[in-house]
Amino acid sequence: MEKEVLLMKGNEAIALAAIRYGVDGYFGYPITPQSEILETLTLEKPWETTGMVVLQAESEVASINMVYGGAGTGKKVMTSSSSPGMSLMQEGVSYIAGAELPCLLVNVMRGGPGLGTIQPSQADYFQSVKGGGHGDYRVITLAPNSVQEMADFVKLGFDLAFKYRNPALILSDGVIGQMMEKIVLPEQVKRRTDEEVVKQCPWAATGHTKDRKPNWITSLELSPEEMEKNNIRFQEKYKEIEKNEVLYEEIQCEDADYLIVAFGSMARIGSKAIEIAREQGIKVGLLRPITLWPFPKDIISEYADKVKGMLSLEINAGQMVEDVRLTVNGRIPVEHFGRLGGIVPDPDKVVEALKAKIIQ
Amino acid sequence: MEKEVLLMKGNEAIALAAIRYGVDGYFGYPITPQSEILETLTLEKPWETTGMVVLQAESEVASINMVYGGAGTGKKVMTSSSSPGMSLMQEGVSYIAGAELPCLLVNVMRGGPGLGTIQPSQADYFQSVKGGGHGDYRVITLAPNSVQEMADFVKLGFDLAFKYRNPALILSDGVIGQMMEKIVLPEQVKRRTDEEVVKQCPWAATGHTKDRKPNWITSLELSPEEMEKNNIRFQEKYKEIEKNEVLYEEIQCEDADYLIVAFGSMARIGSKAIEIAREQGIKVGLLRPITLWPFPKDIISEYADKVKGMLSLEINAGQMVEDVRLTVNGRIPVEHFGRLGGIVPDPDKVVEALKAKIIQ
Amino acid sequence: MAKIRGTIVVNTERCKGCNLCVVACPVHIITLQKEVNRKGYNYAQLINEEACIGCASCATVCPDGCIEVYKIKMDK
Amino acid sequence: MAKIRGTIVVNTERCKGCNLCVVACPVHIITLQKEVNRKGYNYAQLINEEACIGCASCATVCPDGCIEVYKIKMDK
Amino acid sequence: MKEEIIIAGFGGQGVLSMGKILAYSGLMDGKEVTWMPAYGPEQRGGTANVTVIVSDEKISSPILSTYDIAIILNQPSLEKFESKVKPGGILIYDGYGIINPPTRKDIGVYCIDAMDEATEMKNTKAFNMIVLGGLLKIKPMVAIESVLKGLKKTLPVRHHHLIPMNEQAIIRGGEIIRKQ
Amino acid sequence: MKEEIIIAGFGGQGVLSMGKILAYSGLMDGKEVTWMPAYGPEQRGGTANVTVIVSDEKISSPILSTYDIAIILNQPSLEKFESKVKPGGILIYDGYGIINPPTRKDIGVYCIDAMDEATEMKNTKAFNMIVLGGLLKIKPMVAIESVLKGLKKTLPVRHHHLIPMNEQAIIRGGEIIRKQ
Amino acid sequence: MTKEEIISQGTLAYKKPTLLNDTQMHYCPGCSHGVVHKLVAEVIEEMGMEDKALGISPVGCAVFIYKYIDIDWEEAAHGRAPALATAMKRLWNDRLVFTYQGDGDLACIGTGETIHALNRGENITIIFINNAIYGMTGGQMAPTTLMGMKTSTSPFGRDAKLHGYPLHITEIAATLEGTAYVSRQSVESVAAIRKAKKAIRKAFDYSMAGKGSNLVEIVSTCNSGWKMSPEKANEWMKENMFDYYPKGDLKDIGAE
Amino acid sequence: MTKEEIISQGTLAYKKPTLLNDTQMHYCPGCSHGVVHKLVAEVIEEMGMEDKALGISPVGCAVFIYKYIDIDWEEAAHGRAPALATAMKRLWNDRLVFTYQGDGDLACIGTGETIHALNRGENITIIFINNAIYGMTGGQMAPTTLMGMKTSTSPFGRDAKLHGYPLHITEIAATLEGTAYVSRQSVESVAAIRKAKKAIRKAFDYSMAGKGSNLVEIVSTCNSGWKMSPEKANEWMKENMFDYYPKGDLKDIGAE
Ligand SMILES: Cc1ncc(C[n+]2csc(CCOP(=O)(O)OP(=O)(O)O)c2C)c(N)n1
Ligand SMILES: Cc1ncc(C[n+]2csc(CCOP(=O)(O)OP(=O)(O)O)c2C)c(N)n1
Ligand code: SF4
Ligand code: SF4
Ligand code: SF4
Ligand code: SF4
Ligand code: SF4
Ligand code: SF4
Ligand SMILES: [Mg+2]
Ligand SMILES: [Mg+2]
Repeated sequence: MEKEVLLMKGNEAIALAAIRYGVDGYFGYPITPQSEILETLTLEKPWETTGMVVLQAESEVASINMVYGGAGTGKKVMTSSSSPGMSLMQEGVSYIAGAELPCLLVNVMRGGPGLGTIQPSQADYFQSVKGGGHGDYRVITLAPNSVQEMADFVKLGFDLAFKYRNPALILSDGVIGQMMEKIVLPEQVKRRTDEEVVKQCPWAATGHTKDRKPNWITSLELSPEEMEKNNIRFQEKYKEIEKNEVLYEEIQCEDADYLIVAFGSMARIGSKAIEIAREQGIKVGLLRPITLWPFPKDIISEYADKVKGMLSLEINAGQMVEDVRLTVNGRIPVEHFGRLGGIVPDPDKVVEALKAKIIQ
Repeated sequence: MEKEVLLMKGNEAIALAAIRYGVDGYFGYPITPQSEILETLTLEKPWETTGMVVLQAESEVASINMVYGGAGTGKKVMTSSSSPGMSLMQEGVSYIAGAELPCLLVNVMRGGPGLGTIQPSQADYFQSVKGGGHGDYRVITLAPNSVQEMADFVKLGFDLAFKYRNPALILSDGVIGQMMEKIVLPEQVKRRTDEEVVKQCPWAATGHTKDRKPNWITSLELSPEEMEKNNIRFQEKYKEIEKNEVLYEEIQCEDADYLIVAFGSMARIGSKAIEIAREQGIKVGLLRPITLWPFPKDIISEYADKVKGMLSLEINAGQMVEDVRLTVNGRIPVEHFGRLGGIVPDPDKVVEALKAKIIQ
Repeated sequence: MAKIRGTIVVNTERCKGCNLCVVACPVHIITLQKEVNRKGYNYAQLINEEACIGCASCATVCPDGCIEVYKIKMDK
Repeated sequence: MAKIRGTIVVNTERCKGCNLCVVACPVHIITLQKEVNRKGYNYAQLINEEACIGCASCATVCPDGCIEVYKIKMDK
Repeated sequence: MKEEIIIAGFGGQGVLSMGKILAYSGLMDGKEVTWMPAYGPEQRGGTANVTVIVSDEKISSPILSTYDIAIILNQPSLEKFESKVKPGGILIYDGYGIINPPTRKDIGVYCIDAMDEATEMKNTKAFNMIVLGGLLKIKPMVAIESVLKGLKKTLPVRHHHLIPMNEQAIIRGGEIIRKQ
Repeated sequence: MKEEIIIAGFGGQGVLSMGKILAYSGLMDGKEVTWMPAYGPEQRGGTANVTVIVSDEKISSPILSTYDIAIILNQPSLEKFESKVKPGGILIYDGYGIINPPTRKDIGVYCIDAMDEATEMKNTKAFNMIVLGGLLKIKPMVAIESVLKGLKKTLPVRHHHLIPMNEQAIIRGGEIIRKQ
Repeated sequence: MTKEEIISQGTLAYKKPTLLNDTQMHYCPGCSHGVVHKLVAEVIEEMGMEDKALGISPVGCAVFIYKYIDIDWEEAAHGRAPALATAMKRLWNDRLVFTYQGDGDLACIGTGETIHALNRGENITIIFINNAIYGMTGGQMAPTTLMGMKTSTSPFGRDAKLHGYPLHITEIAATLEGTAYVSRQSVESVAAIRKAKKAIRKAFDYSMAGKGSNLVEIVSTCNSGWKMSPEKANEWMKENMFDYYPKGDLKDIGAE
Repeated sequence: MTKEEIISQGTLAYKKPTLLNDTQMHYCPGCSHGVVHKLVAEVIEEMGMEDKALGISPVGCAVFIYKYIDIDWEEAAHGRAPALATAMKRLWNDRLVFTYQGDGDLACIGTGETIHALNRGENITIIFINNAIYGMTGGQMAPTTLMGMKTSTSPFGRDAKLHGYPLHITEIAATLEGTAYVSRQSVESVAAIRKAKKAIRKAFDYSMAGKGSNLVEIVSTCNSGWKMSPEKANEWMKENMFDYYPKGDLKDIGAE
C-alpha cells in the first residue's frame, strides 16, 4: 500500500492519519461538516489494531474535557468539531492551555453566528488565534489547504503540541473537510507503550512513583504572585513559538506588486485569482500563512516594504486582516475581501476586489 | 430614599440597579468574584415587588440559554458570570447575536487561563470584543470603572441592546465587583406589562396573533445566500453602532504629550499614574474607552496626530493594545504595560513603564 | 342498514410516497403511482373508489398530512 | 483481666480546634485549650492522661488527622 | 485539459458515487481531481449534487459557480443548474422525471434514457455507468480503461465480477446518448 | 487628607465589617471612600483583610501595596503586612494572639488589648468598636459622630439601641490604646 | 355515488390541522416527526391556544418545525431547549410553553438541562422524539441506540464495552419530584397515534394548570438512519424498541 | 505509666495515613472533606495502589485535594471530572481512576458528564461529597439543598415553587445499567466512618475488577456554609439530611 495515491475526503484523511501517526485517543461529538472523522475512526476500529481509543462523547464539553484528562496523562489525544461545538469547548481549551498540556483540536468551520449554516466559513479565526476562552493563552493554529495537508498536519500538530506542551489546532473548513482529492497517507507508526509515555512525559499524571514528586495537572493558582509567574512563563513560551514555528507558503511573490494573503480553502481561490490577475498583467503574489498563530509577521513585514498593497482574502467579515494590518503597521494599504455565510467567492471576484480596493 | 448616597459593592450595585431598571429576569450561576449579584437579588426578592424573575441556573450553559429564551420573548433578561463561566457561554452568545436578540451580560473578570485565580484581570478583552464564540458577530461592550457605573451601565446596556437588538456586555473585574464605594442608585422604574412588551417587540415570540406572521427566533439559515444576507445585515448594524455609540472619557488630554489608554479598574490606576507623571513634569493624559466595542477609534486617531506615543495599560498580556495599534496604524509608538495573573499594577510602575517604553 | 361510503383526496405534490397509508388502509385500496411528482416521489392514489369506508386510517398515519378524507352515510 | 491504657499525641499546630474529637471521646477527656496556636485556633488537648483507653475515636473523627493514638495492654 | 462538472439528481440516484467513480477514473489517468459534494440535511430526501473537476493541472477551488458540463437527473436540478452551464458547455439529462426539458441554445444539450435502459438491462445499479458512458462518449476526458481500473480499486474484491457488466453499461451509454 | 488603611485578622474577627463601619463613617463625613476586601476561598478559616481608603479627593486605585495605617489582629497578618506600612506610618495591633510583636522602628506602633477589653465588657461584639476607637484616637480621620451616624444608617432599626454601647466602646478604645 | 358527490355531500372526516401549514416538510418520506407534528398542531388547535403557544425547536431533524406549525417559536441551541423553556414560562406564566426534542438533543448533550428543568418542576412540556439515532447529522449513535444496533458511529453494532448502555431518560424523569406527567407513546398505527395525542393533550393541560413539568416520549422511527423503508422501520420499532422502551404512563400525579 | 512510656512501649493504634501528607489542609475546622480525604488515602494505601492511583479533583472546596494526598492528580473543570476520568481510565486500563466531587460540581453543572460516564460503565469511582451546598463559593444553594434550607441564594429557605426539588442523583445512578456499586454513607461518627471506608474500598475494588462504574456518596457537613459549629452541623445532618438521603447500598452487582 506504500505511497499509494488515494482519493478521499479531508475529514477521512484526518482520521486515517491519526491512526497511522499512533494517536492514543480520539473523543468527539457529531456535527456537520466533520462527522466523517469519528465515523471513519469507528469504521476502521483502530482499538483492535493500534490500540487507539475512540469514543463518541456525550457533548463537546465532555469531549474537550476527555481530551484534557487524556492529555494530562501524556497520551496523544485529540478531538474534532465544527464552529458551534468549538465554542462550547472554549472553557476546556483555556484549561488545557493553562495546565500546559499537548493535544490536537480540529475545527472544520461552518458559517455562523449561532446555528448558522453548514456551509464553509473562516469566521472562527479570531476565536482560534486570539483565544475564544478566557485569559491570556494561545493555541498553535494550523490551516491546511488540501486533503494532503489535513493528513500531514496531524503529525505536525502533535509534534508542536508536545514540543511546547500547548494545544494545537487544525483550523479547516467545510471545503477542505468535505472535498475528495489525491492524497498519500503517512506510514503507520507504532503507538508508544505506557512505559514510553511515562518516560517521555515525566510531568504527566501516570501514577506517582517514589522517584519523583506527585504530578499535579492543574491550571489553578490562587496566589496572584504565583499566577503571574505562570503567565509570564506562558508568554515566554509563546514568544519562543513565534520565533521558531512560523510556517507559510509564497506563491509568485518574488516580482509581485501586490500581495493576496489567504489561508486554507481561500488560499486555493487566491492562487486561481493570481493566475487570472497575471493574465491581465497585474503582478500579484499569494502569501499563505500555514500557521495562523504564530502569524507569519516577519515575512509579511518584509513584503510590506516591497509591494504596494495587500488584500486579505477570507470567508468572513474581516478577521485575519487585523493581523496583517498590525504587521504592516500603516506602511501600505491593507484591505479585506470576503463573502459571508458560507459562500465561497469566485476567483474573478477576488481580482475585481483587488483592483477596486488596492490597485485603483 | 431618593438620591441617597450609599456604600456598596459593584456587584450589589448591578443587582439593585437591575431591579430598579425594571429588568424582567436574571439567570445565573455562582462564581467568584461575582456571586453577590445573584445573592443580592435573592435577598431583595424582587419577584414579590417588581415581579422580576430570579433563578439560579444549573450551569452557565443553562444560564445563557435561559437568557436566550427570555430575550427571544422581548423581555429584559440578563446573566452574570466570571471568566471560566463566560467561556462556557460563548456558544450561547453567538446564538443570541445570530438571532439578533437584546440582553445584558456581565463578566466580572478574574485571572486565567483555566481555573486560574480569583483575582482581578482584564484578560477576557479579546473574548469580549472580537467574539469568543464562532462566526462574525459583535457584542456591545461597556467597561465601568466605578461602582456608580456598574449601576448606571445596566440601563445603558439594556438601552443599547434593545436599540440594536444585540447583546450588550458589562465587562468588569474583581476590583470593581468587590470594592465598595459611593453610589446613588437610579430610581425605581415600572416593569413593562406583557402587553407593552408585545407592542414594543413585534419581532418577539410572545404568542402568534392573527395580525402578523408567526415569529421565529432563530440563528439558523441553511441557504448560504440567505445566510450571507443575514451576515451583511449584521455587519451594517455593527457599522451603525460604531458610528453612533462610542463612549469614552478624556482626562487631562488637552495638553498631553503622551496618552495612557486604559479601561475599567486600570483607568483608575492610570488616572493616579498621570497625577504622578504630571508632578514629574511629564504631560500625559488618560483616554478611557467606556465602550470597548465599539472602540473609540476616531478620538484615538485624533490623538495619534497630537501626542508622541501611547501606552495601553491593561491587566493582561496585551490585548486592547492591538486595537489601539490598529487605530494609530503606525503613526506613533504604541506600547503595552500590564501585570498578569491577578496582580494590579502600582501607579508608580505605570509611570516607570511610560518612561521606559514610550518616552525614553 | 346504513352503509358508509368514503373517499380520499391526496395532495399528490405534497406526498412523498412513503407507503404508510398503503399499509394502513384496512381495505387495501391505496397504491403508489408509477409516475413521480415534481419532487420525484411515486405518490399515493386510491385504486378502488367503491371500497373506501372513510375510516381515515390512511390520513391519520400520513406523516405529511397529504390526505383528506370525506365520508357519507348511505341508506341502502 | 488486662486493662488497656492509651494516650494521644495532638499535632497542635495542625489542629483547628473543631471540637469533634472532644465530642467523640467516649470518656470525655479532651478539651480545647484556652491558648491559640499560630493559626489562631484553640487546639485540642488530653486532660486526663489516666483515663484514655486508646480507642482512637478522637483520631478517627479528626478531619485534619492531627491525632496519633498509642495503646498498651496492662496486666493488672 | 480541465473539465468542471456538476452531477445533480435525487439523493437515491447514486449521484455522489457517480462523481466518485469519475474522480477515481481521473486519478487512474494521472490527472488532478477534486470531488466536492453539496452536503447537509437539506439534501435529505431532496436533491443531491456533486462537483467534480478533472484537470491536467493543480486545481484551485473545488467549489464552482459555473460548469463546463452538467449531468442532470431530475427536474429541480435542471431548474437549478441549466443556467449555470458555461456558454459552449454541455448539459446531459435523463429523460425520466424531466417534465420540462432544457431550452438553452448556446450549449450542447444531450439526452440519455439511462433509467429506462437500466430497467431494460434489469440492472438498476447500471444506471450510473450508463450515464457515465454517455458522458465519456461526448467528452472522453478519461479512458474507459481508467474507469475500470478505478472500479477495481474502489470495489471490494468480492464485487470484481461485476466489472464486465459495468463495462457493458458504459458502452451502452455511449450508444444511446443523443443530441436533443 | 487621605488615609490608606489595611485591616487584617482572622475571618471571624469582624475584619470586613470593621472596615465597612470605617468606610461608612467616612461617607457620613462627606469623604470619598473605598473598601476592598481580599476575597475568595483562601480566606476560609484563614486570614481576612480589607483595604479602606478615606480621602478628601477622588480615589484612584482601591488596591494598594503599601499603607498609611495597618490594623493587625493576628500573627500571620502581622507577618504579611508589617513590612508594607509606609515609613512614618502607623501599625496598631491587638496583643491577643500576637506572639512576636512588631519590630519596625520607622513607624508608629501601637498596641490595643481590645480582645481582653471586650471580654471584660462582656461584649465580644464590641471588639470592633474598641479597635476603631483606638484608631480614631491616633488618627481622627472621621468624627465619632459620623461613626455613630454611619452605624445608624447601616444597623437595622431594631438594633439601634446598641448604638450607645458602641459609642462607649469607641471611647474605651481611645483610652486603652498605647504606644508600644 | 361518485367521488365528487361524496366530497360535496359528505362530511370531512380528516384533514391535517390548519395550524400545520402548507409548507412542504423537509423530512424523509415516512419519518415519524411528521405524524407528531400533526398531533402537536391538533392539540394546540383543540385547546384554542394558537395565540398562547410558544414552541422551542431543537437542533436535530426537527430544527425547522417552526416553519410548519404556525405559532411563535424559538430555535434553541443543541440540547438547551429546556433552559429556554424555563425562562420563557417563568416570564410568561399564561403561555403554553413546550419543547420538541430528539434523543441526541435531550438525552445526550442536553441531559443536564433536561433533568434540572424537569426537577425544578417548570410548568412546561417536553415532547421527546426517541428514534434511537442522530437523524439530522446522518445516523450516528445516540444514548438511546439499542444494544447491537448499527449506526454510522457504531458500524459493528452498539457494544456495551465500547459504548455503554441505552439511557432510559424517561424513567429517570418519572423519578423526579418536579414532574407531573411522564408518558411513553408511539405513532406507528392509528390506535397508537390516538393514544399519543391524548398524552400530549394531558401534558399540555398539566403545564397550563401549573402541576409541574411533563414529558411525553414518542418512540419513533428514523428510516433513513436505520436504512430501512418506512414500513420496515415501523415493524423494526415494534419488534425491538418497545422492549427497551415500554409504552404507557410512567407517572401521572393527577392519577395519584 | 506515663504518656511517654505508653508511646514508647505501646503500639500505634491510629495515625493519619502517610499518603495524606503534612501540608495543612485549607478546609474550615471540622469540615467533612478532611475525614473523607483520610479514608481515600487509607484505602489507596491498603490496596497498595499508591503508584497506580490517578485522582481527579473537582472545582469546589476539594479543588486542592491534590496538595494533600500524594498520588498523581488532575484538577478538572467544574463538573467535568467524570469526562476526564473516562479518558484517563480508557487510556490507562490498569490504573485506579477516581474522581472526588461536590454536589454542585457533580449534581448540577456536571449532571450530563456524571450520568453518561456512569451509564457507559466506565470502570471508575466517583466519590461524591454531598454537603447540600456550594461550600467553596460561599454557601449558595445546590441541587441537593433540602427543602426550606437557607443558603446565600435561598436566604428565605428553599422553596419548591422558586427552586424546585432536591435532586437524588445517587438514586438515579443506581438505576443506570452501567453502574456496579452505588452506596450512600456518612462520616460523622466512628461507626459511620468505618462503613464509609468499606464502601470506598468496594468501589475501588470493583473499578479495578472492571465491573463498571461506582459511586459512593458521602452525606457531609459544611459547617461554614450552614453557619453552625462542626458539632451542631453533624447533629443537623443526622436529623435532617438522612431523611432525604437515606444511607446504605443502593446497588451492588456483586451482591446480586
Ligand atoms: C453544539 C452542537 N453540537 C452538535 C451539533 C450537530 N447536531 C445537529 S443535530 C444533532 C443530533 C440530532 O439528533 P437527535 O436529537 O436525536 O434528533 P433527530 O435528528 O434524530 O430527530 C447533532 C449532533 C450542533 N448543531 N451543535
Ligand atoms: C464554570 C465554573 N462555574 C462556576 C465556578 C465557581 N464555583 C467554584 S466551586 C463551585 C461550587 C462548589 O460546590 P460543590 O461542588 O458542592 O463543592 P463544595 O465546595 O461544597 O465541596 C462553584 C460554583 C467555577 N469555578 N467554574
Ligand atoms: S379512508 Fe380508510 S378505507 Fe378509505 S382509503 Fe383511507 S384507509 Fe382506506
Ligand atoms: S402516507 Fe402520505 S406521504 Fe406517505 S404515501 Fe401516503 S399520502 Fe404519500
Ligand atoms: S483514644 Fe479514645 S479515650 Fe483516648 S482520648 Fe481518644 S477518644 Fe478519648
Ligand atoms: S478533631 Fe482534630 S482538628 Fe478538631 S479539635 Fe480535635 S484534634 Fe483539633
Ligand atoms: S433522518 Fe431520520 S429523523 Fe431525520 S427526517 Fe429522515 S427519517 Fe426523519
Ligand atoms: S466551606 Fe464548607 S465544605 Fe468548604 S471547607 Fe468550609 S466547611 Fe468544608
Ligand atoms: Mg434522534
Ligand atoms: Mg457542596
